Amino acid sequence: MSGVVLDAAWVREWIRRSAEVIASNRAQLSTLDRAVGDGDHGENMDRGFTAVLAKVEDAPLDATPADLLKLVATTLISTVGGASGPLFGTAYLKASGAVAGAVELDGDAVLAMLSAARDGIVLRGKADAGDKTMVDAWTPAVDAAAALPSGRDPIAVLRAAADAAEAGARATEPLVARKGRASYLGERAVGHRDPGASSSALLLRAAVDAAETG
Amino acid sequence: MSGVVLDAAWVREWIRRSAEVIASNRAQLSTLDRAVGDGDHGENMDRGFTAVLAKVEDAPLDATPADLLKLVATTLISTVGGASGPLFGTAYLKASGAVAGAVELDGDAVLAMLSAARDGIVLRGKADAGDKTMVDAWTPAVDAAAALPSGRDPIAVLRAAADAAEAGARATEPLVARKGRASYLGERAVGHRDPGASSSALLLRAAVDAAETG
Amino acid sequence: MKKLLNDPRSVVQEAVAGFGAAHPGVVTVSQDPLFITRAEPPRTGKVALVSGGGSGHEPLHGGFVGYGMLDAAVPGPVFTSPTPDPIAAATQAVDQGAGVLHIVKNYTGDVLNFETAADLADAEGIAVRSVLVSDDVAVRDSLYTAGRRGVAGTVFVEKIAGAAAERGDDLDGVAAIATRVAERTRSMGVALRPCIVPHSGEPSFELDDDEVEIGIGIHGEPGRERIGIEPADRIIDRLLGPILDDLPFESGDRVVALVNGMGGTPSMELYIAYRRVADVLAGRGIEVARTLVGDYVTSLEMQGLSLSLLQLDDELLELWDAPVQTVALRWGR
Amino acid sequence: MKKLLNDPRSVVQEAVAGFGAAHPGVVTVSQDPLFITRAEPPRTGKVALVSGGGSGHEPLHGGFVGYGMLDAAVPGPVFTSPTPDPIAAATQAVDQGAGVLHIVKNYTGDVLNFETAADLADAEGIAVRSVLVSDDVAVRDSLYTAGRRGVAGTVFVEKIAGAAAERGDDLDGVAAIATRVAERTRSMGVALRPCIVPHSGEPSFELDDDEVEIGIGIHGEPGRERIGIEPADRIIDRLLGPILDDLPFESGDRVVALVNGMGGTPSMELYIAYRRVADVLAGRGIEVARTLVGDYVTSLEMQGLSLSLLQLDDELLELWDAPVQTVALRWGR
Ligand SMILES: Nc1ncnc2c1ncn2[C@@H]1O[C@H](COP(=O)(O)OP(=O)(O)O)[C@@H](O)[C@H]1O
Ligand SMILES: Nc1ncnc2c1ncn2[C@@H]1O[C@H](COP(=O)(O)OP(=O)(O)O)[C@@H](O)[C@H]1O
Ligand SMILES: [Mg+2]
Ligand SMILES: [Mg+2]
Ligand SMILES: [Mg+2]
Ligand SMILES: [Mg+2]
Repeated sequence: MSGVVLDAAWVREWIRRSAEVIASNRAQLSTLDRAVGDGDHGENMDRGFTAVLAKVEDAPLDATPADLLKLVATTLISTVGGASGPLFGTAYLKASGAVAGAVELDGDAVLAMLSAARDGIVLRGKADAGDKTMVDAWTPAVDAAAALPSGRDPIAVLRAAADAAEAGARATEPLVARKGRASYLGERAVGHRDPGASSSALLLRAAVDAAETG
Repeated sequence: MSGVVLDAAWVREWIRRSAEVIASNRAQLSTLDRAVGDGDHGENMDRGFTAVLAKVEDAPLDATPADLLKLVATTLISTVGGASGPLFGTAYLKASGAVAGAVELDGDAVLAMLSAARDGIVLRGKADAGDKTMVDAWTPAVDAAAALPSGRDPIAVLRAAADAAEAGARATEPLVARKGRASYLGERAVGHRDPGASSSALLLRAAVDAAETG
Repeated sequence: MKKLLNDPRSVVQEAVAGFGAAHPGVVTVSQDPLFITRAEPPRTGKVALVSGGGSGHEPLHGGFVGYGMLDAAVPGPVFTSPTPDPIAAATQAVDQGAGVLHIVKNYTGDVLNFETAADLADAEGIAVRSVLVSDDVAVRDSLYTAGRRGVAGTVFVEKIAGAAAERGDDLDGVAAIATRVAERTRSMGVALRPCIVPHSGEPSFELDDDEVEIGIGIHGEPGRERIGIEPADRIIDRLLGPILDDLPFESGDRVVALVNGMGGTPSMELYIAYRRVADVLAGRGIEVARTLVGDYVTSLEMQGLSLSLLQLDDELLELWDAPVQTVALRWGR
Repeated sequence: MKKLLNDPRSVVQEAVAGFGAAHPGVVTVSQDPLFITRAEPPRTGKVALVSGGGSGHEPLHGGFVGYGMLDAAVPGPVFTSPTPDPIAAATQAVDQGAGVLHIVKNYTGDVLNFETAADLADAEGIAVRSVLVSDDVAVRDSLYTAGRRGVAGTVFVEKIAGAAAERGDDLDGVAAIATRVAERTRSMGVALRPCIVPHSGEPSFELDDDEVEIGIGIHGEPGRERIGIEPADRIIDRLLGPILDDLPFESGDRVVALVNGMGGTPSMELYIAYRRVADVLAGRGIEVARTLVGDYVTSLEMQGLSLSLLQLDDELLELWDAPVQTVALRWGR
């Protein structure tokens, strides 16, 4: 039994750190995307999170985690474009729905949130695990988090998720892609890491960092 | 008094050697033209002399020097294009006119031929000496040939002309151009040798070589 | 990177503003949200056509807005699908009460963003149908992939669907014609030199001085395979073969042939390519009824080209020949 | 060098053959001697217009053959004037008894070869007049030089003289209109990347990665000066300033503005440039009555653009707006 809970301040800090880590990995994410896609993933995400940051700074002080996550969702949807915009947008939208009304999030709530995000991505993008997409970060993340004993500390949930997402992103390297632009390449995608899986891992790591310092 | 004369066989040999020397300097002439013009002078001249060679090989055995020179003229006019085509074409046309009817050419006849060629170029192109054009090879060539004592050996005439043309071509380097494409460059043409003056010097050297072995 | 621009972040806004200023008789630009509509509104009751996608493919789509073709184009950031908001706004702006057809190139991003836009428009009571263009035979189609890309054949769909709408077909009719064109169109491309996306400043892929990339997309995506440079006729054969075999196109077919420059290809090379296309098709007994040669669906300054063939029937040819008055395609008016 | 071609020596022949095959409704190609004429002969008694010059500037001139513009175009080798024979043959082929106007870009080679061709045509009893186009303000004009180059402004001369001929003006009248257009046209260009001539395989000049060449010609000639890359608006100002000052263009003038791509420039950059042109001209009280943005007079795959302005009067505007039906310019028909 742990008493640690995460609140709206954590969500704000998560968003701030997300924007930061995306900005500082902008070039690298685009380089990954140049190898298997069209070279804009870093740019797309950075445009989105820069907008998100501005929106969140103006959000009402009493905004709940769900309010903030919804703001992230709509802002990403209306600023990112490309494949990742609607996918991450849906992820945050579903995450918001999963914690509707809650002011404090315990480990189960965080797991529900991550799980809903993953389901949203799969719903919109119809990718299976192993298709070499962001799903290959999110699915192991959710699975690892779910494998922890019930009543778990939310930070531990996030940490398990982030670790698994990072491993999942790395594990996309040997895969042939079956969704997204990388699927056009056939065998030539082998050896390259999926950009969306990589940015997903960065976002989950930012969630851990925000929780640990928050 | 020298008894040496040049005949139609010399003209044929001159043409063969011209075609050869132009072909082997094709790239270099175009490189000169790239610096101050449009980079095609070697290509233009090579296209022309390749055609000339074919025509001359088919020319009747009894063709006079004037006949052969006229064939060169019309072939250059109808195959070279650009600025150099009409200019060299006119040069050979006027050269042909200067030796009309002659079967053997003494030193005076060769001088008349060179002089007519130069005049033809000036007539069509309206360039003065020092304008950084082929005239800067032809005018010193004619002047040097004319400076020899009367009754001179035709080979000596050609040699004087070729030497002076080479010096003249080199002397175009420091000039600002006032005719042709190089004139667009203003001061930036300084330091570059004129391509048409260079090819002119090659043609006159070929005339000497043809006479010496012929 | 060397480009004629002011700020990499505002290239699309500035270019679209310039486009509107240059062609006030044909198009009108809405800056925020960013979309392009016809300067002269069509007759009321006409089905409206909206397309869009990442920028960098000009004249697609803005150059095809006008009489007989699109009602609106929605330019996204360079090589990135626009978001749903401007698509929905454009859809609403051009709806004449007869519904709107979305013409969508088959990329995950375009499909998802147009889907959401259609939902938003639907919520406003606008009937929206979508047609996907997926003409690129370089990509192996399969139920288990994102499917084929939409490339230069999009021009065929926009032109002919536009003519059907102008003729007075209803939304289902226009969608059916658009689908028919999409189903009968096949394309494939080659790149000699990659393009450079303004915001990254990096070439979209690397090619050695003696290599070409066969099966290239229009976003600087790498292609199907990289081979040593060959004579033009051989390279054209490598593109035409898969196109002809795929539909397949057969002796007796009539086609529209499009030799499409990728943006940085000299016109001369496009015509050298067309010469081969004409020869090969004649040899196969395929009649080229109409031809387009030029830059229609580009990839910034990429050097290379794509070939597209549309298998015609009498109705499609009639609609192809119908008047069109856009910035990039114009005849009969 | 990487180009889509078969044999560097036959690029022009192959490209022109492909051009003829692609546009049988508009042009007819004579292969030997090589020239391009209209597919539909004009009404008898019309003054005929012939232009030509080195190849590599497509769509100039072949793309401007057709109703309302040229009667024939004579393509020379790449960047090299055609010889007199095909010019004379084309002149003879299109003469309708009312005489022929030669539209000649001011280069020594073009001038000399067209001169000889005119002499040959004259010997056949054909009346020939010539007009020189020399619109490039990058070159300082002087009695003691070859004079200014003819560049993209040639399109203005060909379009408007073509309309005058179509209207029924006699040879002197058409020549006078062509001269008026040439006198009121000014142009200047910039290159970001040189072109590569097929037969040499070498770039026509060298530019560092952060340099641009101001005052470039259309033959890969180096320009007036080389400067470090600057924002697009600054570069446009460097071109527009000399153009405006030269004629000069003044407040109250109406102009046609042409932003001409050199062959390898993305459309986006041309429109970013036009945006600035429109702003600057508006600021000076100069009205842009008509605009062209695109590749009209190119230099193979050179990256860069030129600006051209034509000072209009009512008659020139009317002739500009008159119908034209060519491969590269088409309206009103
Ligand atoms: N169908 C899909 N399902 C899940 N993720 C996808 C799908 N298609 C693409 N993606 C993800 O989107 C990422 C690319 O995003 P981005 O580059 O921003 O968009 P675009 O591909 O439109 O340029 C890929 O790396 C992949 O992770
Ligand atoms: N007006 C002129 N008078 C004499 N020679 C000229 C004149 N204009 C150009 N030339 C010569 O022509 C040469 C260029 O020939 P070439 O490159 O074949 O033709 P183009 O300039 O048409 O490409 C120049 O180097 C110069 O010597
Ligand atoms: Mg991408
Ligand atoms: Mg030259
Ligand atoms: Mg993208
Ligand atoms: Mg030349």
